[in-house]
Amino acid sequence: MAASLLRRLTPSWPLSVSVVAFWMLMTDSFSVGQLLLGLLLGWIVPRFAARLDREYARIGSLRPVPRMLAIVAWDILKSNVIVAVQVLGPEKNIHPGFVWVPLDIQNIHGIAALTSMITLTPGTVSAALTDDRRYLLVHMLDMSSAEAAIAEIKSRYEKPLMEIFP
Amino acid sequence: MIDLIQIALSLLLIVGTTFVLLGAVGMVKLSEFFRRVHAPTKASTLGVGCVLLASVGYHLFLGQDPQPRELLITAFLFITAPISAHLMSKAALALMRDARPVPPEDTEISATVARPRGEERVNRNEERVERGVSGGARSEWWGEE
Amino acid sequence: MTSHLLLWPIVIPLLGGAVSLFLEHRRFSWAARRATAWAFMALLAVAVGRIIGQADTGTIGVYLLGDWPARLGIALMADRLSGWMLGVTLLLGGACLLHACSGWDRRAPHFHAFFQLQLMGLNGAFLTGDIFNLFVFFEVMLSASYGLLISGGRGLRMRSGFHYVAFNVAASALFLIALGLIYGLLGSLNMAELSVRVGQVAPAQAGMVKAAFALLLLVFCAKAALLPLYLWLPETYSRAPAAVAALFAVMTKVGLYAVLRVSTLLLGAQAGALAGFGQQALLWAGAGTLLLGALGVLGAARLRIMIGYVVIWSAATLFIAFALGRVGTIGAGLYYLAHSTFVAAALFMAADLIRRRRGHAEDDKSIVAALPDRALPGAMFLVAAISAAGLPPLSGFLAKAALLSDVPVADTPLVWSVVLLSSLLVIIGISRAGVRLFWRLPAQVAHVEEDHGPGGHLPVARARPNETWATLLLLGLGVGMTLFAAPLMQYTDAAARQLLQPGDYTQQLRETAPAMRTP
Amino acid sequence: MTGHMFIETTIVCCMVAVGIAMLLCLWRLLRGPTVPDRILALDTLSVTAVAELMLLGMHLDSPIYFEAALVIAMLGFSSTVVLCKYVLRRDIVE
Amino acid sequence: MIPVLECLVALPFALSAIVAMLRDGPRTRIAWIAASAPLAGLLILAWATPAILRGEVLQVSYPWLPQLGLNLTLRLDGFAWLFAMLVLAIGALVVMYARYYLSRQDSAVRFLSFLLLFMGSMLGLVVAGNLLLLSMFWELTSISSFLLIGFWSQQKEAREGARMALVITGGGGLALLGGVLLIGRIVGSYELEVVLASGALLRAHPWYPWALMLVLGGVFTKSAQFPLHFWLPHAMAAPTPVSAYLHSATMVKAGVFLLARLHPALAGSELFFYTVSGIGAITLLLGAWHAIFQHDLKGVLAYSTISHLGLITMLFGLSTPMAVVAGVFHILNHAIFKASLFMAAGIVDHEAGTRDIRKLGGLRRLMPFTSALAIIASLSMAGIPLLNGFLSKEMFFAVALDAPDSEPMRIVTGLAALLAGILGVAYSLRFVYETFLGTGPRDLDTTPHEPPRWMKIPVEILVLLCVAVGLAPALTVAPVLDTGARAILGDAMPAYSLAIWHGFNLPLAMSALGVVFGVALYRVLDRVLDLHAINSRPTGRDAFWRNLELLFVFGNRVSEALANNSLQRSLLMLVLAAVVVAGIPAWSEGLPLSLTGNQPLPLLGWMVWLVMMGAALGALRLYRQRLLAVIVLGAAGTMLSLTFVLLSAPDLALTQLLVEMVTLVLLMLAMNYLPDRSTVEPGRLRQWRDGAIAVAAGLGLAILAYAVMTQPADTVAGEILARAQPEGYGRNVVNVILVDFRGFDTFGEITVFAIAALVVHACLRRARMAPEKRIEGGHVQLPVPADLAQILFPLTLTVSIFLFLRGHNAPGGGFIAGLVLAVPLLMQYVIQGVASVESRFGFDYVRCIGVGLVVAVASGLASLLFGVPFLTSGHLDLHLPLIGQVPLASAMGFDTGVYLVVFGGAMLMLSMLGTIKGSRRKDAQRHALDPDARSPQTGGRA
Amino acid sequence: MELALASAIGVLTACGVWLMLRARTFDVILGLTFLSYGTNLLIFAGGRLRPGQPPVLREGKAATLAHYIDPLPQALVLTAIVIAFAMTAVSIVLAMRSRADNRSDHVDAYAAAPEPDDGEQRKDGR
Ligand code: NA
Ligand code: NA
Repeated sequence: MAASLLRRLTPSWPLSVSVVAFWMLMTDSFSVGQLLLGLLLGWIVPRFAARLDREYARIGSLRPVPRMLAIVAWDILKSNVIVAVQVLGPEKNIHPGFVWVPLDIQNIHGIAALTSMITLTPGTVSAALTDDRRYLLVHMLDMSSAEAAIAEIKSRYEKPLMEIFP
Repeated sequence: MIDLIQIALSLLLIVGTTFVLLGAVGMVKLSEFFRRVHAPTKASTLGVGCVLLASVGYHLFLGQDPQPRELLITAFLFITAPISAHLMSKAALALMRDARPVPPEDTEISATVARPRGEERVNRNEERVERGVSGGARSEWWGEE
Repeated sequence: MTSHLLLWPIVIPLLGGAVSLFLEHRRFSWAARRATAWAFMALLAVAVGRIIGQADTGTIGVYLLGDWPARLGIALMADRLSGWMLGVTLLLGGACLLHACSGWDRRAPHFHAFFQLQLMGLNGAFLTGDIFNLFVFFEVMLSASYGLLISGGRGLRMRSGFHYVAFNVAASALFLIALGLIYGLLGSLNMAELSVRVGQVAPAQAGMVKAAFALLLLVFCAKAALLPLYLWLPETYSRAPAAVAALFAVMTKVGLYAVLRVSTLLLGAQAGALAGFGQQALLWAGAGTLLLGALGVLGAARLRIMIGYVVIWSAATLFIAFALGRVGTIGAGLYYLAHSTFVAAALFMAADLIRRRRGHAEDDKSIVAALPDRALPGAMFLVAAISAAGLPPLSGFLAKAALLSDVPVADTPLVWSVVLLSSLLVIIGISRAGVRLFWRLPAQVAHVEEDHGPGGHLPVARARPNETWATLLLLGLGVGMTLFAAPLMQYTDAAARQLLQPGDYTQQLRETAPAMRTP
Repeated sequence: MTGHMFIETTIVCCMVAVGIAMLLCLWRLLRGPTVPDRILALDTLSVTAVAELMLLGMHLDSPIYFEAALVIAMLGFSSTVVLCKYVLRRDIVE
Repeated sequence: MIPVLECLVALPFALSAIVAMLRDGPRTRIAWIAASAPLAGLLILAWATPAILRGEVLQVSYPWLPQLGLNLTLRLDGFAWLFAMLVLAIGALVVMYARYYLSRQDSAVRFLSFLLLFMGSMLGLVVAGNLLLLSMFWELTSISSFLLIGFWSQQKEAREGARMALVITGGGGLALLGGVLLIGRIVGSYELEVVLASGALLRAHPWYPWALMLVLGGVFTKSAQFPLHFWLPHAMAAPTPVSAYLHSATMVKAGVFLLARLHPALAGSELFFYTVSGIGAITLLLGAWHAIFQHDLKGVLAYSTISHLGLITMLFGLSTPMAVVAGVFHILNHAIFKASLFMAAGIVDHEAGTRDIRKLGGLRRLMPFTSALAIIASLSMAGIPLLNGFLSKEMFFAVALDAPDSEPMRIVTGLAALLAGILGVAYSLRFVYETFLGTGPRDLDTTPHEPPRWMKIPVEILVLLCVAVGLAPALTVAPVLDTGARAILGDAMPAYSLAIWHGFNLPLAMSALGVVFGVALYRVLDRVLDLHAINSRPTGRDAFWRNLELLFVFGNRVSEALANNSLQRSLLMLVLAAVVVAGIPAWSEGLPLSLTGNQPLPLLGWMVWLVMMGAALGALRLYRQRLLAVIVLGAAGTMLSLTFVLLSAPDLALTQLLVEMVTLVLLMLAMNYLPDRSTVEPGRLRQWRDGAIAVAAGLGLAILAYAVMTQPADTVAGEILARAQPEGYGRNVVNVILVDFRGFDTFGEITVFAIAALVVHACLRRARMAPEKRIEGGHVQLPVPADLAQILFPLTLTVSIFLFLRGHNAPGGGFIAGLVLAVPLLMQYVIQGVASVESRFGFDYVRCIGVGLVVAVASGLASLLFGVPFLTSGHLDLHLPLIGQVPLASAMGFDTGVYLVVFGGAMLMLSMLGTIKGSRRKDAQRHALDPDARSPQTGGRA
Repeated sequence: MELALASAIGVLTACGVWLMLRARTFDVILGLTFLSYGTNLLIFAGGRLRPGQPPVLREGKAATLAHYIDPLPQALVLTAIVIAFAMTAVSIVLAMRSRADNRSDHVDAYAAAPEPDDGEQRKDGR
């Protein structure tokens, strides 16, 4: 009931929430007027922006989100240090290379999120997606543990993402 | 209390700045594009994120203008950084003349990865004419004469 | 109750431009679009008429935009000079619009919008009393002129368009540099305010202020095509469509207007160390341009290039008139300004007709080509050429005689010799062009069959009635200027007198209080 | 301001450090050698500029540099996108 | 009172216009209409005759340009009356003659219209009572004669003759104008009355020589005096009626007319005497000598005319009262006999089809009546007794023998006169003998016979006059001459008698000698030299054309060498001029430069400075690889905005950033249609030269900037700061200035922006272009960036609205907000592709611009309703329940207009550039680019 | 600080002028862009340099020139930036059209041979 009402109000309620949140963050001070304005924008802006949406993608459960964000944040911090060492150390210790990561996730939001995460986490940069979206080309700074890295990507990131974006 | 906050924020700033610097050093030091791209894309992003957090804290606790607006910047940075990195990698792949990765099977990546030769492509211009790009400024408004 | 009169010559064409954007749809007939353009012209005419009427009484109109005192905001001001320039622009604009309504407006996208905005820019430049606002209106005028020049064009017009734009952008950069220096040194942008501040410049700063004003004058000279900055003009004007080239006849005059305004208001007698700065240089440069312009008229291979040089030549005459800085010369110069604007426009229009009739030969003098049905363009060209060359009995002669008669004794040898000599060169050049185009016809086709050009494919371009009327209107304006020379020159002399007493201008501005704000 | 002496000093030092990062970006920008390297340098330069702006905002205790930083963070990638698209296709709007 | 003089002058002009508007119809009718002008004019003159003979002066004056001293003063005195009579009478005859002379192909309407135009100009010249007015009519005669000479424009000779005449007489006219202006300056008026009365003042003035020389410049060119006489023979390319009218009777006489007219004012100095009589004497002899060697009938007459004009000039130069009388008399006589001779020559030409003396001869048998008339007129020309020419020639001899000054002078003038007489007889003889007498004609296509009756009548009348005057001068011409001469001489009028017989005296002897030696000379020349074989090169003509052509070539060379359509040249001149004009005052007066005003720059500042300079110099190094140059330019722009940030200009920084982004997009869009590298420019020297100029410009500007920055400031800005919040209702003072204090600038600025967008649209709307190079392969799929951008867009839209609403109090505003909306939308174009975006997001940007402009104007005009000026800001605090205080500033309305224009404009530009249609003819300008063979260093072909 | 800014103005202007004098349209446009950078900095400098005092009024600081930088030159520079951008757009489009129509991106390019259906393109009378 609530979900259908939301859907009728806005094409994408996470977007509407983000807009309202953005608005309230930006304004100088909290006031009822600003909140009303924010809500108004939260209603109008996504409608306007929806005209640009090129493909529709479903959102499933949001339950894994916090855990996943935490994992990612930790990964980022942890491996940044490792990369720092790699960068500052002699370059001969680096053995980079490309890896094709086969994808199971098909939801485009999910793929986008996965690519972003891969890029943001150190040691890997997602370089390209095949046109059929079945493989992701990833550049790795350390090819010695490529297999393990792929497995980790698939288990740590892709699986929870498939829950969020089925 | 203030001193503690000062110390905490200073630490955050120092860490952030270090990462920013590290990203830049990596970019200068490493020997090839795909190595270099690792450094700034995340080190700098992370570093700026730390600075932003410190800024939020500073304005909240020490400054005259207690607003956590910098969070927005962080959000935007984290959305846009992967777009940049993705595109730069794609461009680098397109310009890579040897040792370009070959797609695993029958699949294909436009404009970046080595593809079989001799394939006949549609003339892009003809295609565009056929497609009859329309809408927007090219609408029938000025279509006369 | 404030009078908003000074605002209308700027706002009316702006609205005209905006409205014509809405009418660019096949839903609206061409008649409706043109009627709208003319309606805005008529409104403009009413406003300009009233401004001239007001200025004629000697009143200096002041309009404080935003109700701010002039030193803080922007003020519009209308003295006799502004009224004169507005009137000239209006009349020229009417003729050009008429000419364009014969068909060019259909071929050039956004023509009416560009046209109205061009008028807005011109009127704004003549009305503003703020030097940075002058820059802005210069840009409005120039960008609209880019539109008019390029729209509907192709080929070499694109190249000359690029030249024109690049040159003007560079000149605008200089303008900004000058303005930056002037503001940095004098701390104001209002011209009347500057007029006072210039007189109080410390001796240590005099060099800098002079450098700034030198750059400012240089920019205006570049717009007005003074030696050595006229090089871009002939080619550009010759590539413009006729109605546009005709309208461009007033573009160089804007630069001259600005030179006159700056040299009387800011560098006049009250300017202390800067009084009369640059006048001697302008005089010599004007003399040089006069001769080189006349040589250009002689040497031009194409008719429209030649007319471009006629424009340069007449601008140079004006430089001399203004640089001499006397009531008589400035008055005669202003009269000459109107005359030369109309006549150059008429020449461009006639040249276009000739070009189209000559088929592939276009307006190239060196090619012998048939010119079917030459009576009408011939007559128009003859009258325009006589007027342009300053031959009697038309206004050019009167203006030149009035100018020469008031040259101070010390400058007489220089000015008379260059003016008279260059006039002779221009007569030689124009008569040669006329003879080559109208008289030197291919032997066999002296009485050519009317519907085939030399290539045998080109149908002979007929004069469209609107084009003819537009040209006749301009020539008629010249005749009118001749007949009513006395009252007109009385006005221009009064304008000159007003200009030479910048104190009145300053005082009027300072005495005008905002409607509700504290002054 | 005097109360925040410690963090003030840190901020000034950080500003210098970020400035050094910017110089390093310039080095890569001018050195290349490949086009993507230079694009990367430009991209990094704008990201460091965000950090610099934030530090400046703290230094002057003023919120007015926020908008500039926001715009760089939000739209700074557009240069990168356009340049990369040009490298890929020459025709950036297909 | 009937406006008599006005009608006299206006009639020919009016009829000229009427005739011009007639369609070519029956010749006779047109001729009658045309002839009505001179006939009516003659009636008017006849009406005025009694008064004129009484010595009265008819005068009317209307102010025309009183400031200048130009009045429409018409003044008919005896001399003017005499000349007007000449102009009208001969004019009427010429019209009659022309009606039969013109052939079928010639447009009578055009001819007669031009002729009347000339007649009016000439009449105006004659009766002008104001020197400026006179010089106006003077030039009008030049113009109308140009048209008449070039009447047969298909003939090269006609075109050249017309141009030559225009150049020389027009140039003379300019000299005359100068002289007149100088006289006006000396005397203080251009009114003839005043000038004529101020002779003493004039001659005493130090400018007198200049005034005299300038006036004489006009006189001598018009009257074909040596050395500018050569145009007259070439003017003979005109139809014969024109020659008869202009080149014998009237226009060429305008010069001597003016000489006579201004005689009281200008004559009386040695300078005048020697110059005028000297030039006159030379012309007299030279013309006569050349006349002998012409083979063209009209050529003989033309040179004879030159000679006679020299004679008249010489008479006025001698300046004695008797000389003046003789001059006036000869003007009259020469007009009569020369006009008839030209007409006779025209008849011969008309009948025989040639004017070549060598082919003619013996015409007295074929056309006896015409021959008789021509012979009589020729004898008059030769100065044979019983004809009018004799009378004035004898007067001339008498005057020459009585020349002032000294005995040697008298001998010289006397000998010159005698020689002139001899030569005159010789060429007259040649004219008569070889045309009408002797043997021939030879090789003619037709057999000449008498012309139509009416064609002869004008000649008959004129010849009759020759005879009548010659036989009974006292009865016919005496009162006329007396009136005319008296108008010039006034009280100095000498006593003279107009008898045929003055007894045996020296002049008579000279006449006799002249006849004898003249006949002898002709026979000798004919025998010894064989006149037919001599091809006399027309003097002056070749030199004239050669010089004129040189002038054209010179003009062409100079102007093309200067304006060679080179943008580089134009820009170079601009920069050079700027360096020079700013450098001179700065250098000569010195700049207050000192290091004390310099504030220390923090370390960060130096780093930003380093990066910016590095980027700028890097761009200089990399500019030939355009992609790289654009990247480096982007860095320089970013650093520039950082500079603005450091220097307390957040709005500038924001704007610079956004503009930088959009510029970069524009450049990249354009680069698809431009080569991706610049070729090496030839010429090291040029690069060094440009480098030196660039360094000079940069250094100069840096010095100026430094000097300005270290000077104390004195600005109005303090007041702006103080009044921004209370009266402008905003805390961001820059924005308050933009929308309020100087809102009108912004108003113009958005107009410029709108126009620029429209220009882009107009330029590309229908353009089809091939990209520079085509890269093989299909579209690039970018699903991941597209997805992220899709999330980004609504957020950026929110930010845009935020920046817009807040701009008045913090950095932001309509312009910035508009671009913040445009850039992400453009990214959608880039990432998703045009078709995808525009099919979903159809938006009419042009109308968006229009709406924006209207909104801006309307919000500005709203203040008019409150009786305050345009763009006056208003402010309203709304108190709403629950929501609280909502501040509304009218500037917001204006800013909305800005927002719409900027968004619409930017999107219009970018979408037009992004959606150019491909060329139908070709795929790419250069070639396809193999995607696998690109250089990683440049992105282009390896 | 003044010295640094003045030298920056000088270098930017010199770069701009040198590029502006090149023979290719694109280079000229680049040059004009650099020139406008220099120009904008110069106008800005006319208000004198006051780091850390942006003209956004704050509570507790009197609205005088002692506390804020001169805002007027900033408004002028904003106008100048916008206009310069507009002109850049126009010149870019012209450069493209000129290259397409006249077959070269030389600033003085002209078509060597006329296009079939093009009356405008003709050999110059040079
Ligand atoms: Na003549
Ligand atoms: Na013979």
